[in-house]
Amino acid sequence: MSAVLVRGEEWSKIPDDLYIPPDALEVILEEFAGPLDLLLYLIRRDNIDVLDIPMAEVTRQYMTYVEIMKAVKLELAADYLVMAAVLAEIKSRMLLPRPASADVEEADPRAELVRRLLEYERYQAACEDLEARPRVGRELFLPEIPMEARNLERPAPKVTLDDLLGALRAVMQREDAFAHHRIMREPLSVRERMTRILEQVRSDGFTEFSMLFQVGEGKRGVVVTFLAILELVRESLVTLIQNEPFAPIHVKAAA
Amino acid sequence: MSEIRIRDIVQAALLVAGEPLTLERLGSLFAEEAQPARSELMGALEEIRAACADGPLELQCIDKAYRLQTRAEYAPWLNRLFAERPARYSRAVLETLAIIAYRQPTTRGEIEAIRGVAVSSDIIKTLISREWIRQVGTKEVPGRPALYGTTRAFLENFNLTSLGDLPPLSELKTMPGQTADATEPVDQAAEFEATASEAAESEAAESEAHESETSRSEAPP
Amino acid sequence: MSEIRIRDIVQAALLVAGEPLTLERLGSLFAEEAQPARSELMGALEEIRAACADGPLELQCIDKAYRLQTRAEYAPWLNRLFAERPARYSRAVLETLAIIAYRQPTTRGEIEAIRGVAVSSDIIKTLISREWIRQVGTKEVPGRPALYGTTRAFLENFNLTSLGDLPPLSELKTMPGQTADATEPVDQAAEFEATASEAAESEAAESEAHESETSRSEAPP
Repeated sequence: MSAVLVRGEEWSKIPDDLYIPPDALEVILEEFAGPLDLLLYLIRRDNIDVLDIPMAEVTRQYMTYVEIMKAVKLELAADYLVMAAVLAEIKSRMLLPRPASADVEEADPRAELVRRLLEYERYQAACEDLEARPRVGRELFLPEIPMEARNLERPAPKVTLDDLLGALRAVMQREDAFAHHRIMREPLSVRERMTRILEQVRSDGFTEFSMLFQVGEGKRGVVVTFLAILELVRESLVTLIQNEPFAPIHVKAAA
Repeated sequence: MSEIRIRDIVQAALLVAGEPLTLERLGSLFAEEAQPARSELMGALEEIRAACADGPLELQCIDKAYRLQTRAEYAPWLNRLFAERPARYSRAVLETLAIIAYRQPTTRGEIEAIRGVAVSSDIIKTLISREWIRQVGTKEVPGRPALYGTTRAFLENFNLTSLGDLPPLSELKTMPGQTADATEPVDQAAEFEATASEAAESEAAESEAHESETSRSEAPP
Repeated sequence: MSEIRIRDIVQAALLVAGEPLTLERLGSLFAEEAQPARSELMGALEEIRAACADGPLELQCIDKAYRLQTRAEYAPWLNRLFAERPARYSRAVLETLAIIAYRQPTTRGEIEAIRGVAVSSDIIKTLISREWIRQVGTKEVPGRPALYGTTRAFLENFNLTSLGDLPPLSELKTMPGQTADATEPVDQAAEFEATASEAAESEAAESEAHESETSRSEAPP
């Protein structure tokens, strides 16, 4: 902080006729958030109605503070000087006699400044609300509990039926692959049954043909199983053996 | 050890997660065949909220995700736990943040117009590196300035259930004789407030049950 | 909110500290004039231990420092919380699986012929380790290649009662985004369809009563 500096030589340069409340310097040094902030401070400090600002007085005070800020070598943003010019301009317009038939809108040279001050004041209030909220790390703390027996295994990918069918569609789109290979000739239930039968039969022993059929499945099951066996035979995946006519038929996985 | 209940699992997850958890994320803790219904998860959260009432934690909802946090009353003790002082931010930084929160998406130019002072890149950088704001787009005007908005981390850090949770901007006083067709910025602000309260409403509809509790726990002590 | 007790403060500290806390450190949370005795802190820890018994946390003492941690029983659920995003299967894996589903029992060679590219053993291994396919036999041709078929786990994963639940190829062909150019492939699909529906019709008439039984028994045990 440059407080010491302030009480040093710079302080003595400030004109004697300036009224500086004891707390003001501190406020200045805390750095105003901008010229509007400074103006609002002056207005509030003197209990001025923001809708009826005495321009001459406020401008004088504003300039005083700007001088002090210059004096203590605060980094003075150009915006403060722009505001000083605005204030001076409004002040001079206030001095001019108003035309008798004044347009209501044109009536008050302070209107635009007041609008900006009011607008800014709202956000200042919002800023204070925000600042007052309990904040994580300041008022609020979050639990940070270690987990016992942590074990990171990458989960298996999820695949949906749509993913699967999409992949198949891609295969089918490869026109010539499809043309040359007879994919999926049989109903899928037959294909599925072929897999099941292959799981049941062994190559080192015989499975009785009739064992492959399940009574509870009804005719539909019989048809599917029979088609599956025929297809397996056609693809040379199983062998059918019958020692003599009407003897039991045996099924054996191709050796 | 008694049987493990859904609420125990949810509670354990909230304690170890290190970030707010959505209902979806909580549901994903369970095997597919044991997946609890949404209502069961909500019920578990309610039980946890009630069970917390007597202790140092409270349940808070941030943007449809839930977290447990210590009550603000514990700050005096807990601050002694950490050597590091919480960061302080200048008025300029917080004002800029407030304006972005209420007027988003907004540009640096608009913030400067309200604050009446240049907004340094340092301020914007500070807010971005804190992950409280981010660039959400570009305004289609000459110079194509960046549009900024607040982030989820902003809601988390400031303990906001949603943007609608921010108190509304105070009424704008008008000068006598000034017409109400105020200027553009004011209109925009009003528009934002409408949006914010709409959001708050839809949020409220989703979790009426929490409404009173939530607002209580949100109020700083 | 009731009065804040020593044990609440100790518990809050243990929850948020992120590291084990010694008795000294716990004592340092309190202002000098409100410093609890060592025995009071120990009492608070005992109370916390007892209160935890019913929940997901347990108090652990590591080298004279205390911490709360989740019980090991919760690992199965909590691991899912931190689980990395599941990996994704490559197109090759999905295509291979689809071909095996529709064309089983089939060999790697046949899949390669259809896909027009080599099928690596990794793909087959992936599908076997996922238990979606398995070897169901050996084809009696030179090289004696393995025959693959889908499993019950495959049906379960895709929520199918039987393979017959998979949509027929003709439907696939006419799905949105597909050009319905009536070339040979379509004809083949149609041919397949005809076969399938003929079979279905003749059966349906005879054994409606068995319908449910049939589909159930079609799933391998």
